[in-house]
Amino acid sequence: MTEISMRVNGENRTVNVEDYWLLADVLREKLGLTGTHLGCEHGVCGACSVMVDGEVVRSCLMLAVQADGTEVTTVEGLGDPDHMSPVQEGFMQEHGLQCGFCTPGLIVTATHFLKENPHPTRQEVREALSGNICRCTGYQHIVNAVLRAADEGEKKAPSPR
Amino acid sequence: MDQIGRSVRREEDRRLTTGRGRYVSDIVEGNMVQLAFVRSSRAHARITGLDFTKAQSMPGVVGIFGPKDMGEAIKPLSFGPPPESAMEPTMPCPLADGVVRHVGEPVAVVVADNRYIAEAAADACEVEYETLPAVADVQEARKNQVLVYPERGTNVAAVVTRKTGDGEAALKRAAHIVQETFTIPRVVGHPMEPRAVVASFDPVTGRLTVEAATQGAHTVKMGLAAVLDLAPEKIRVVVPDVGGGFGVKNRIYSEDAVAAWLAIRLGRPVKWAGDRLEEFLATNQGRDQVHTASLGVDEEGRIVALADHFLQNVGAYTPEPLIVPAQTATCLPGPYRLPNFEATVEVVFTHTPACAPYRGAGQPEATFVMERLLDRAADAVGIGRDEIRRRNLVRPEDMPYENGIIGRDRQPVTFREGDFPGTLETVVEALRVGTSPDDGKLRGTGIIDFMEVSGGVLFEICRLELGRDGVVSLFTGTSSQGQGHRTSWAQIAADRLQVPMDQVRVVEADTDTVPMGLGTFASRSTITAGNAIVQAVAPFLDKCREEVAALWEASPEDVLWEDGFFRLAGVADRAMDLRTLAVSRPLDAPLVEASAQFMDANTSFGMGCHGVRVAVDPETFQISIEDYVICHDAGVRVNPLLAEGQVFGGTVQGLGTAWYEALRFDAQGQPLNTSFMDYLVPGSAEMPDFRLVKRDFPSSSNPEGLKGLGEGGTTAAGAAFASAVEDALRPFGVKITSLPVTPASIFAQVKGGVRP
Amino acid sequence: MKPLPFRYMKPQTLDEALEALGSGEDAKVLAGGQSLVPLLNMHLARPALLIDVNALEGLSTIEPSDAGLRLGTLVRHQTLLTSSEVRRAVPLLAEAAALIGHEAIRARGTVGGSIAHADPAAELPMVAIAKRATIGIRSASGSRRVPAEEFFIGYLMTSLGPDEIVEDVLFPMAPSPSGSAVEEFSERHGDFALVAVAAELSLGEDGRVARAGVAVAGAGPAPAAAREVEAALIGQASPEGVRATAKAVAADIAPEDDLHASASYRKHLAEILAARALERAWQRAKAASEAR
Amino acid sequence: MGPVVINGQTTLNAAQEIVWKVLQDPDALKNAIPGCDELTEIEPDTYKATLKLGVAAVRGTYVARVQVADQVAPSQYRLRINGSGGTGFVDVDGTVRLTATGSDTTAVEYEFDVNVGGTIAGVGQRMLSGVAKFMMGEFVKSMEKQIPK
Repeated sequence: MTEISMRVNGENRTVNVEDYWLLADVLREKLGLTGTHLGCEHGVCGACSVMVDGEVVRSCLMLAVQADGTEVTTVEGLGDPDHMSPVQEGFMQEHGLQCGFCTPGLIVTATHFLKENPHPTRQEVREALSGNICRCTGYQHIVNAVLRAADEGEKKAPSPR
Repeated sequence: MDQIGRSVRREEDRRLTTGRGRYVSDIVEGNMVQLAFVRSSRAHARITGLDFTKAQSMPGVVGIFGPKDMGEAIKPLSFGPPPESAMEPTMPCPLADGVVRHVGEPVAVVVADNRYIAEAAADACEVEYETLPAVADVQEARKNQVLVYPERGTNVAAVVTRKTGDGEAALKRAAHIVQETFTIPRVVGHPMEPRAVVASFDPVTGRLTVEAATQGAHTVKMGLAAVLDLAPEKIRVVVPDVGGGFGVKNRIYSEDAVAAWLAIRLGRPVKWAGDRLEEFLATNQGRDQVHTASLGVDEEGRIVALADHFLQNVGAYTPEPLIVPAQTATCLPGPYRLPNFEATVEVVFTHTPACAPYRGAGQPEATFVMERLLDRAADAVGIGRDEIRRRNLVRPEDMPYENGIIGRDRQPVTFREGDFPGTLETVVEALRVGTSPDDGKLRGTGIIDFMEVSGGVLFEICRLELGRDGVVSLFTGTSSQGQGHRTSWAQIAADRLQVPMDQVRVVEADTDTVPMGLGTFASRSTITAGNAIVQAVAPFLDKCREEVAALWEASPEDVLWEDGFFRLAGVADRAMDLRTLAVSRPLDAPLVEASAQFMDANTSFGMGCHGVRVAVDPETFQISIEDYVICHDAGVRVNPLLAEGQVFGGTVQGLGTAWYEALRFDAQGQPLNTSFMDYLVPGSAEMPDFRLVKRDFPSSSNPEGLKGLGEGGTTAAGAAFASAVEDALRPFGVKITSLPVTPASIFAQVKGGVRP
Repeated sequence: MKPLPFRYMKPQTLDEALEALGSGEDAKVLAGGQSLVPLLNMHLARPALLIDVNALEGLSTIEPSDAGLRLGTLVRHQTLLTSSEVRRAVPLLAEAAALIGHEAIRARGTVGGSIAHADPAAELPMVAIAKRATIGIRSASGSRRVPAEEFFIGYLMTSLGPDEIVEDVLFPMAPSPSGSAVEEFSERHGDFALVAVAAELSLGEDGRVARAGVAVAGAGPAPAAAREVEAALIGQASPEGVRATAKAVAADIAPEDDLHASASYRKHLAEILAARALERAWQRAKAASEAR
Repeated sequence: MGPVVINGQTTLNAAQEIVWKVLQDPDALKNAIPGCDELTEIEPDTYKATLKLGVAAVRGTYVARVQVADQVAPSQYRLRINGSGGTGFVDVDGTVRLTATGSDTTAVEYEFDVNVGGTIAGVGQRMLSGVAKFMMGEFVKSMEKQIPK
């Protein structure tokens, strides 16, 4: 057991972890942040994406002990049901999710992407999200959601229904 | 307040987008233990020894159990007979009883403080096998040299025939006969959330509570009652947020039974949260058919006859041996006028995981075969691929058109509404728009028709209950894995009750709330639950009317229901809405509730058309989709945005099978690509933006005109993609007869062929 | 899919790391973890000790010198993409890095990790071979440099000893004017390449190819140097001539049939991709030459 | 895809009788089988062994039964290795044939089927054939080294 301290979603958290536990499991099981999902546990599906020190990482490919001293942002830290972030709002408005299991990873990835590229094209969005597998939506509404968030709701998104 | 037809946003999205969902794997209960299964590494073997010594002593291990420990509970899993069951299901025992029949079959289970310890202990369990000969390929299995069940003497589990007109004999009268062998691969459903279950037992009440990631709460309840010999009323199954289903979560599985058994035995809450590898090995899979089919047409390309003989690999255990192949046989004729037809399917056991209904459940296979044959026939006759379809589609003037084949509702397949040729023209026109750059790539188009068979499978119950707060609770046995039922069901109820949507609370898939439910599968939920909701409204309002009458000391006949208000006939200022009624009732007044059971006796058929344009690199054979037009008759669209999501998502899942997905086995039954690195599923960069053209025809088969639409995209995509790629590759003479269509598979054909 | 228990250490100095690595315990080095952790999760790797080298000082540097561009073992893939130093000195690296997985992978994955893992389809080992890079290796008993071509010996197999660590990779700079290009074929965006080709050409005074480095990934148990192609390139002076040398690539590679592609398809792809990479490299070299 | 088939031949500079003896010798077997730390005879010509197999980071421990069978001295025998461990199993079955090509030279021909199952088969396909060939190469090289000069 090793004691680690992280700043998670703006709060200092100290927790004892086994050295071989993945960051994803520590977030989920020790810190109760179950918004981060495990879809494949081999770094392909992207459901477990979180931000560590501002970079998007797969939390299934990082040991929790490696996150000691870092700043971690999970989907819970981006907004809450009453104060959704533009990306979260975009997903809701554009029906960018169905079962919602891949959604937290996509929202984290998209949020980071829009910070780097605030005015992307559709294809740029598609490429930026290509490391996140969604099995339900067919991606089109997700792309709409990200573009809507990029434009904060108006111009590039498809016409309102 | 018209709610039906509005693209209402889903309330659950506030939770799901902010990480506040509650999936089974998120559930934590005090004193909870977690499971990991020891799974067979052999496809076929006798288990000659289990040694848990090393594993048992690991700190944090609570116990390790083999089949002998389960005693009476070691018997094949079961659940109610499926609607079309000419054959008994062949189900596994919760833990393999002496013999394993596919890689990944559970052999023993580890209970531990957490999943890390459980996995490490499972890894340390030693299983001694006597390896037996195995067979994985359906054509090999058909030879009966290696038997999955020696006592049966054959691997052929069943033979099913569908026939109309002169059947195969009529082929002789055709001017052109095209014949081909088609292969549809084994694919894995892969909802993003792997299967999971939490079971807990209350020794005081003797009740078992199970939270499961399932499509059918009652299915799991009845299955657990059977395997554990418990009275059904002692079991409650509740379904929290579920991360996708696609048909493969519509069963009871060994892990459910083991978790429930352990919860009772240990008296502690038990969680099993499966992982991706287990999803590859231990969740029912789909497709895996080989067809040899012939289509005969006359000089003008009009269909004379279709004959098909095909094999269905059902794996080693099969919950519903006939549903998929029977549906394929039924759907082969598609939306066409087809006077003579004969299909025979042999259902074959192999040493592979169960192959069972997966999104489309037989329809994508049928559509692929029929549409490929039509493409061939068009070439043989020398007419366009769209033209041959134009000449054969059922026309409005033919309706109701009965094609003579008995469908899953046990009635002849009957097309009652729609304008099939009109739908085709719409897509042909739409696809014509748009140009391609002159970049040396080969381009081709595919335009195919399909049918979406929806509903026609038994019943659902809807119960409406007026709460003290005025909120109407709506209970059904359906189960949402992303379809957004909470929103759609509330829309239907709010529409008919004339209340705002937030005055309806939908409670789905809790076996304590409705006596029975079939669950969500077969594109049936909107039709079956939707009609049940509407049918529950009238008796519910009648009850309310009686209550209002009592309050007003009037006769119920004088209480009218108008625009969301109860009014007293002839008294202008007497009005009361549901909320006022709820709070006005005396505390000791009986509950206001009403139920309706809607039996969906008639299948609804939605016709659609997909048009695709692809570009193929003539050197590498890399494929890209440049345009994709969809027209999909969805009947009455309760929520157009959610409906669109189902169509797009379904189509991409179909493109998965069309373009990438195939689970491969070696001759010994070892699966060879059980990771997302080697089993590819569609990603965002390659998938197209779909253009949806709407032409909807309310169903004549149910009162509300509803149709399902979750499977049509999956049904159509493979045929459309194959047609377009083949069209693009005409200079190479490539013939696409199997899926997936990969650059490597194209190269394999081109290698021996001629370059343009 | 959770890692089996192991001991973890995060040394602060290279000596400390090397000492642990040389202790005889079944140890693995953890850098970015993008290849190792999936193996841990699947129980395919079961080390007793994991040595996390991420805290080691001085291993994340990018140093240009006369000898070339020296990349510390901990330089992240994403840095290769964004560093102007890298783009200027070894544009091939920047172009190849853009093809590595997805941003979440590039943010963690390291140069040394990719080199030491030696996946035959990976981009950086291929570029190392095309560039005739040398791998700087350290152990408790000393250091050595190994040419990339001798370093990669088979599927995930390298000449790295169990007590050794990759310290840096030195990419020699091409004599100018030069041009380079990478071509990669994968079924989906971000996947490991089915086949990839990296090429760099330098032109002589006479405008002909004077020096060539070509390597192929995904077409054998290790990334391969395309020596036959390189030889054929010398003296070429036209895009057609450069393209035509790609035919020789078949002699340089030995792919096998696997789940994703047949050996013959891989050979076919190698030839097509080599032709495309060479033509682009040629055009860039030509442009560089004209700009002088 | 079936089993990985590995075959090859080599010529050793020793008389056939000597080669035969070495190839039958449990100590030589132990030294030659990759990752084999101990080999215990459990019945005649049958041994129990613990094998550490793999390359680089990919390694697993397998409890194995090693069997030498169907001996036709001094020219041919069958070698079977059935190993199983946490990540699956490895079954090797093949025949080694010796032919004297001179008084001090012997041709050794071998053909082995390697069957791998379990997780490693499902997630490690890309590497299996290469790794199997590599290990068989190691086996042969090690045997060669053990022939007395």
